[in-house]
Amino acid sequence: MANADCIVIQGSNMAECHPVGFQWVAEAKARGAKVIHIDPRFTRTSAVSDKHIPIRAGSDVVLLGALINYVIANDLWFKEYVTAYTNAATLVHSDYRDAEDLGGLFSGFDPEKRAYDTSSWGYAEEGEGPIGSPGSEHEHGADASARAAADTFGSGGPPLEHAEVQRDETLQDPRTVFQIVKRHYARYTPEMVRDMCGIKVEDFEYLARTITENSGRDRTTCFAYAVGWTQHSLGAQFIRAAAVLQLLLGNVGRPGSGIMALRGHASIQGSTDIPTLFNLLPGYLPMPSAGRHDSFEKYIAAIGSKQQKGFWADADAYTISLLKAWWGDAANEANDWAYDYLPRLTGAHGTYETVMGMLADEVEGYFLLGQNPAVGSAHGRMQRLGMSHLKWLVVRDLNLIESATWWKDGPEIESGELRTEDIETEVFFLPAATHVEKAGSFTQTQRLLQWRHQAVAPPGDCQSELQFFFELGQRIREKLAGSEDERDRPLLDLTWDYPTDEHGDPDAEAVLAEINGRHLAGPDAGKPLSAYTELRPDGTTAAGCWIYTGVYANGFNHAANRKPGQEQGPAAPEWGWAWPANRRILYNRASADPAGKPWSERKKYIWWDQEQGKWVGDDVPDFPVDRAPGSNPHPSVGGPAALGGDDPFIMQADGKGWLFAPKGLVDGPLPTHYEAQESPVANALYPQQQSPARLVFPRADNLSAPSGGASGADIYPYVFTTYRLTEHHTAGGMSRWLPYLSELQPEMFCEVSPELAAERGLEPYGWATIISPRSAIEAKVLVTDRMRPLAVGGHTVHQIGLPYHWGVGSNAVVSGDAANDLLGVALDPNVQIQESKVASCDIRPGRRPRGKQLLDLVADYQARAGLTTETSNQAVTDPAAEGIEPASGEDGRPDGGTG
Amino acid sequence: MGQLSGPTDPTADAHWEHSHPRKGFFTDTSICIGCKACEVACKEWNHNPQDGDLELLGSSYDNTGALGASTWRHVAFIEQGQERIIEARESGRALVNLGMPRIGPPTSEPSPMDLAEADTTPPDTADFRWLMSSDVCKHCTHAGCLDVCPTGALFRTEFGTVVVQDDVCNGCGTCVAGCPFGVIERRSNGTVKVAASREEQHAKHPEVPNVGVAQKCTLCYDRLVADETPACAKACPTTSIKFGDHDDMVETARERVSALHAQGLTEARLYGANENDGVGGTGSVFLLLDEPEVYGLPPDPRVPTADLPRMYRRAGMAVAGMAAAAALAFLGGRA
Amino acid sequence: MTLSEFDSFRPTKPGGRRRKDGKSARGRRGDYGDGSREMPMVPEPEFTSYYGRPVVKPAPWGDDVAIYLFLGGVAAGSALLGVGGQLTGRPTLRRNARLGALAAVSAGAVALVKDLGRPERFLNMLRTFKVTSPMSVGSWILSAFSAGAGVSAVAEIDRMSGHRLPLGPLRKVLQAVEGPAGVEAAVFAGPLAAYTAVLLGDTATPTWNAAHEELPFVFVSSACLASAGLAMVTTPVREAGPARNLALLGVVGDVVAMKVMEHRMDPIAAEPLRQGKAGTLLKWSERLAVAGGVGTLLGGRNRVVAAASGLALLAASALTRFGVFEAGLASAKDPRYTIEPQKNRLAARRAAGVTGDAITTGG
Amino acid sequence: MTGSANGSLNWADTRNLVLLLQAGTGYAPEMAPRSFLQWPVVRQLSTGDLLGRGPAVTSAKTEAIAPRTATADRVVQSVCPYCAVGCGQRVYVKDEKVVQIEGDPDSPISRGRLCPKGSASEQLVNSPGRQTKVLYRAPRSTEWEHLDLATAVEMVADRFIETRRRTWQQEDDQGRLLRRTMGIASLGGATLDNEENYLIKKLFTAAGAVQTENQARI
Repeated sequence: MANADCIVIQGSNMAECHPVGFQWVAEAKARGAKVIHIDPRFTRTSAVSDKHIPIRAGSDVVLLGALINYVIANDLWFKEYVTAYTNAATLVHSDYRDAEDLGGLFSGFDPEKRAYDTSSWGYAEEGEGPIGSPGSEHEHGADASARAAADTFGSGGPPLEHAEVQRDETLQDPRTVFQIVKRHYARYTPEMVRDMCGIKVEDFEYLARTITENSGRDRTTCFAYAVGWTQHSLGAQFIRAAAVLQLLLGNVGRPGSGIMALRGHASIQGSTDIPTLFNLLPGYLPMPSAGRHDSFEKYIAAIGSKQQKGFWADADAYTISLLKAWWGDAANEANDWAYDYLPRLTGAHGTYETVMGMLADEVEGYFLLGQNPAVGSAHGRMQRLGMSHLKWLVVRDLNLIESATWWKDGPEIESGELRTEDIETEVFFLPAATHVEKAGSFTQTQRLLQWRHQAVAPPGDCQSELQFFFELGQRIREKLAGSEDERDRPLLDLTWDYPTDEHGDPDAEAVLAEINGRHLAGPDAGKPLSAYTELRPDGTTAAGCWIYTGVYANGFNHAANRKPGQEQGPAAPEWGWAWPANRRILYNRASADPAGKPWSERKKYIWWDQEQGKWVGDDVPDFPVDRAPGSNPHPSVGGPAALGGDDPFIMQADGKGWLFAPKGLVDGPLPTHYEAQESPVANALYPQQQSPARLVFPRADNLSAPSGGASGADIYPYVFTTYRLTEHHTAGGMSRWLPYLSELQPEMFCEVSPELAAERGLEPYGWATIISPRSAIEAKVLVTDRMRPLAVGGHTVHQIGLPYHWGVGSNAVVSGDAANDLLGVALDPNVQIQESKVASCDIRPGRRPRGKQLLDLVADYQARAGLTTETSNQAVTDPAAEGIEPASGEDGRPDGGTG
Repeated sequence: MGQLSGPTDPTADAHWEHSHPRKGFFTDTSICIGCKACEVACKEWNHNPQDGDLELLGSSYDNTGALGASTWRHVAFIEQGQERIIEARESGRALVNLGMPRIGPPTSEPSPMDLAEADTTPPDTADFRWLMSSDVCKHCTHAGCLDVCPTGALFRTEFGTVVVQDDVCNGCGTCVAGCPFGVIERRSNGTVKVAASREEQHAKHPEVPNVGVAQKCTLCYDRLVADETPACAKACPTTSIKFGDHDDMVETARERVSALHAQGLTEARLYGANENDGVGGTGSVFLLLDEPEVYGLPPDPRVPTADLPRMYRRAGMAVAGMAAAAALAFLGGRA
Repeated sequence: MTLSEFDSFRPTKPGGRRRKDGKSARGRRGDYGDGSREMPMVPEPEFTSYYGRPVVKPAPWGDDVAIYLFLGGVAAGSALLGVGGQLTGRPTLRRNARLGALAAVSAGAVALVKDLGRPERFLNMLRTFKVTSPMSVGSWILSAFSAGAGVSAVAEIDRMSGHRLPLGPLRKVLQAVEGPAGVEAAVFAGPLAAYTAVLLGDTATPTWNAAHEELPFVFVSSACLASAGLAMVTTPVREAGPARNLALLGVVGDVVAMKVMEHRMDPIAAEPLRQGKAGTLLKWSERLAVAGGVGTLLGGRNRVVAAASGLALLAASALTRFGVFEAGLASAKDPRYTIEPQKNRLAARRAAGVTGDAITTGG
Repeated sequence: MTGSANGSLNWADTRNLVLLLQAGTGYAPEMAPRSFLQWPVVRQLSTGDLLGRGPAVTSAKTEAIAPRTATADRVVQSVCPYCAVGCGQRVYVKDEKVVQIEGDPDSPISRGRLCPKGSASEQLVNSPGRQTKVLYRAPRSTEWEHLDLATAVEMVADRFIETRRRTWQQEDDQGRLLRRTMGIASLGGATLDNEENYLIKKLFTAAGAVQTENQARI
């Protein structure tokens, strides 16, 4: 980011949530870069930015779409970059219908399934059908849309049967991606931005001018985002919109460009690379699903066909190496490398579905490992009530967080919904070791693995998770030792023999070595692998996580590299180790023009060295190092070998950056603006109000507020958004127990504009109660000009800011009501993330009622708004206008064609 | 013998034999992001107890309040509308047109930049701004606290900083009144009692060290001795707090403020960089974006000891008057 | 906000309330420095501060220090009366004055030590002799004075108890040194009375600092009238002539000095002297002083009237000390008394063309 | 009278007089262990610091001052546990106890700097509020009770196996292999090490517990 000429921070409050990372934005600003912060609130980031643009929470796609429209309409897009490196010229199949045609829907929407059959979005092919996904020749519409559901995909590159696409280099054919994008965003005008986002036209002009002036050959713009974008029912599309804009401006793969994901936790990147997530295996391989991956061959084909370009074609090598790492000799060619030892998914089993499973008494045991759902997850009340249905709960944390003490002093005890004596749940609190009491590696937000050495032994009964789970695994295997039951085979055949030190703590480096992988046969059997290209699909290699292969190359721990930054170049390759292959900027082949020369001297990064016949530069090239720029292998070769000289996006099935995503997303190939699950404003762009494919849970304990001017919307007239403060950390488990941090921000508060305060009679630094369809909380009132009422959709929209660090409990230094209690559960269909950045509420002065009256207050509001389980949960807002007749099957919906 | 006011080298005034360049801070509030890392790093390094009442103070994001015995760094937050910004820009422009305080040998600086003709139309004046500034002890050239301290607990270190020796101070408190910036304070055991119900689970809350003793920022004297950067300056994410030799800090401050003026941001001004001010210039130099009192800083501080000779003379006259009155009382007639 | 079941009974806090010493939680001066529009308060025109919080810190002294100021004055004056009685042959006046001096100075010293943050380290006061520290100079004056007053008073006590004190050979030394000790105490009496004024003057507390020109005269006069008052109470009229004279001189000095002080001080910094608790204290101290003076002048010869006047004068002196003490603390707690006088003084210098001496500079 | 450098006073003969005086009065406040010549008033003269501002008034403790980073037994390089920037940290240890955690100047990411949370890492480790004992709450009980660690892990293992057996699903209604249990779930991982996440995912997947989730989802 330090090399950027313009930095747009949107969907993030970087100076507060990533303060030390913000030094690089300050560095860029000191060199003259423009910093623009787009956020509903004026925050500490805005205080040091050149410009703060207040935006209505949830309307980001309108702004980004308008920027895309501005760039195309004014011919400011980076022509050579876009034609060579993106799929702008690729033709899309004729079956495809855009949102412009179907009132906000794309072709292939099935109202019953509330999901799309994405086959109509495929590329055009020599023949007449679209290029489908491999292994999907004879599938019906219903299966296709089920298959499209997110849980079938690892988040790696979506597969295509092959990469022989039709292209129109002149970009004139109406079926080219470029023309489709142009037509899709034609109605996203500055006036639309003014009406939907509440952003003045001159502010939009300033933003558009600043971005476009700082893009092109000589200058780059960088976007930075965090959960401000992801925590929406349309979250994935927000990021996609920025990706489309940045691709059009040529701002990907170059120094000071790209879209910087500012992730929230010390190793949240690590916990998706080696995922404690239901839908992934290490290295973004998908968890097998019943009905889709019933055999090993089907599983491998679903990930990537051998004919598609890019490294996903070698998915078999990665999977087999993983299975060998886990089950050693028990995984052999005969039993499909123990593929059937893997459990199967039957749909989405995200944390919110799991909590609903608890409420239905389907879940008996729950482990909380350094997470505080009673305060951190959306719909806190549902989380706590869910846990009261458990048989046993194991909480491993540093402090007695609210998720461990809800049965004693939680809000439901106070409101009388739960009685401690009636709660059956057995609770184990096992103290955990802090980051200095255990060795291990974190993966930070730039994919950099950094090793932590153990400074001191853990005190008292504290244990690291490594030691606890190693011991738990040993005890379980001992108890099942004699079992002949076939279901216990995977546990008994597991490779679980790690060397331990005198305290019984397993050696973390041994685990890292297993993750890195090693040769199993051949001359250097037993030696660590040094690159994922060495993985073989014949069982001669084992690797716990293929993208991490190389971290333990030559037998020593690169994550522990500590060559001081001052003694290295800016990329600092010898500090820690970045996956994959220690590359620091991904897709950096794009920092050179199709002929291999840098776009400009100022933005030089990777270029083709003719004499040496390889790519050289400041970073590890993210490209086959000897692949000449001009080379153009025939696509049918498949795999990495099929990557042309001008295919920088080596993980995409066609080697190109995707403006239009034929596969991989379930709610639309192009970002399209839909209102949030709860919004006081009607969608002015399309009849379709909310995202049709969003996941909703129509339940009595998960009601939603009426939106878009429907009756009852005035009962919850205001928009609220939740966010972090720099002094606290997420649900407070690591900050509200520390006196030094607690005294910096001691009390829960809400931020309101003076106009709203006047309208509702809120007294500065007095108390206020905020009521949502799920719950009501109290907070001190900060009346400030930093919150602005916005003129949106013809009326004034007030926004309320709520930090979410506080929780009700008696153990922390400071406690308070949890903002997440107000949130309902409405999820983004691609990744199942909840919508916590925008919802509707009401606010009134004074403290909240105690005890039973609290429930009455919430119920009274629900009644007055006339809420039912159907409110705001419809999939299609206006079937007639959107070409969807539920009964008949005319053209709008290809019913069951091979499509 | 050491001066009581006016520009001087405080270390030499205190007759330190081995020469260290005077150390100091330069706090550039224009790039402060108000993260309070300095407050926490300082408290953690010096083991200062938590001293808040754990309640919102009603001053935007500042719940620390002010500098004190257990708070040696305090980040101030001020939210301002457009009219206030324009006023600050005007008062800043007036300051600049007063010209640089040109006393002593002409430095290599260019002649004072005459802003009259330079284009100082500000960029699009923001209609709102949020000032943040990390306040700290000023380590004055002429330190009111140091001069009035009767026990020699406060002393001038070889680095030109002012430090309290907590093993000597008997808590007389005269330094608290002596500081024109209201920095130093006597520590009471004002720590909030930890919630009673938590007593049984953990160790008793650690007792408050150095109760009754005057406490303030030591510019990390113990770290300077080992040639390390003070904790707050090391932690500051945007180097809003810069640490180094005092002269370099003043130089950096001057360059920074003229750079801002060149951009039309005439509200920027320096605080404590002028060695001819009431305290002989300060060891911690600040770049502010508004009048000092908006940040809670005195507009024209003056070390009280500067007038001490005059006070002694007046007291002498009073003593003479008293003696005369007593004599007169005895010699006079039998009233 | 720790959530407890009693929270609902706790009324929402009306406004700023004092937190711990020195940091008032929130004073709403209505300034628009903090951006949030204050509903009811009309913002004062040009005065801005940081949320109404103090700029300087009040001295952390309790009433013990005010008591010391008073007792110091009494001791000083009594020592002078003592040496006067010694030289002009007034044995009763001498004895009472010397005993009064020792009693006052001992009680004063105890009050001082009690007010220290770390009383057990009181001897550190004599760790250095710093001429820039009125407290240091004062400590040495107090020690020297106490030595002399102590010796002369012990001699008196020895005589009163008929030489029964277990002095043995030292008695002769005592009697020899008694006279010079009395004189030595008297020499340090003046400085003892005046140094406390410099102690208050040499601070950043607005009212004390602004009054540093005249405060010594107020304190010295107050010392005279207090000690004279004590003498008039303890000593029969016959020998109390000088005390009466001293009382009159003290009253005149006190009243005049107060008036001159309030007149020549910066008008804003002088406000606390006329407002609030300090204002009442000082008003009453002036009335009592005048009453005591008149009582001494007219009925000084009558034993009862003299004693009454003496008490009035003692009270007057105490009230003066407490009044000045309270005014100073009040002036430190309100930022206006620090900011506005300094802004005026800065503007005045600017107007007079002096531009090189401000702490805030453009470059 | 400006005395020359410390100690080169030519009053050698006065020294024993001074010692005699000191012994006599027995008066020696805080500098009891040091000679009478260390009395600041004397040093004001000997060092020429007449106003008693610097070398004249330093106490023994001040002159021996040293930072605990210099007196630590060892320094360990680590990474901050809070957000995903991954700032480098240096952990100073003395007598097997963490005495200081501050930024690591060598880190090219953070260059020795930390945010308020990172700076509070030492308190995160040493805070009195931290829980270091195993606690157990029996069903329907209103209070915690203590439990030793080995018993607790044993009880968890038993419940794990028992729940797994009770909620096992071998196949779905169409006879397709499932091989899983929906009775066990886990939440958490973003604050844990890669190695810990690896063992958790490996163990739970082998046991068939597919509902493992973490903060990346919320």
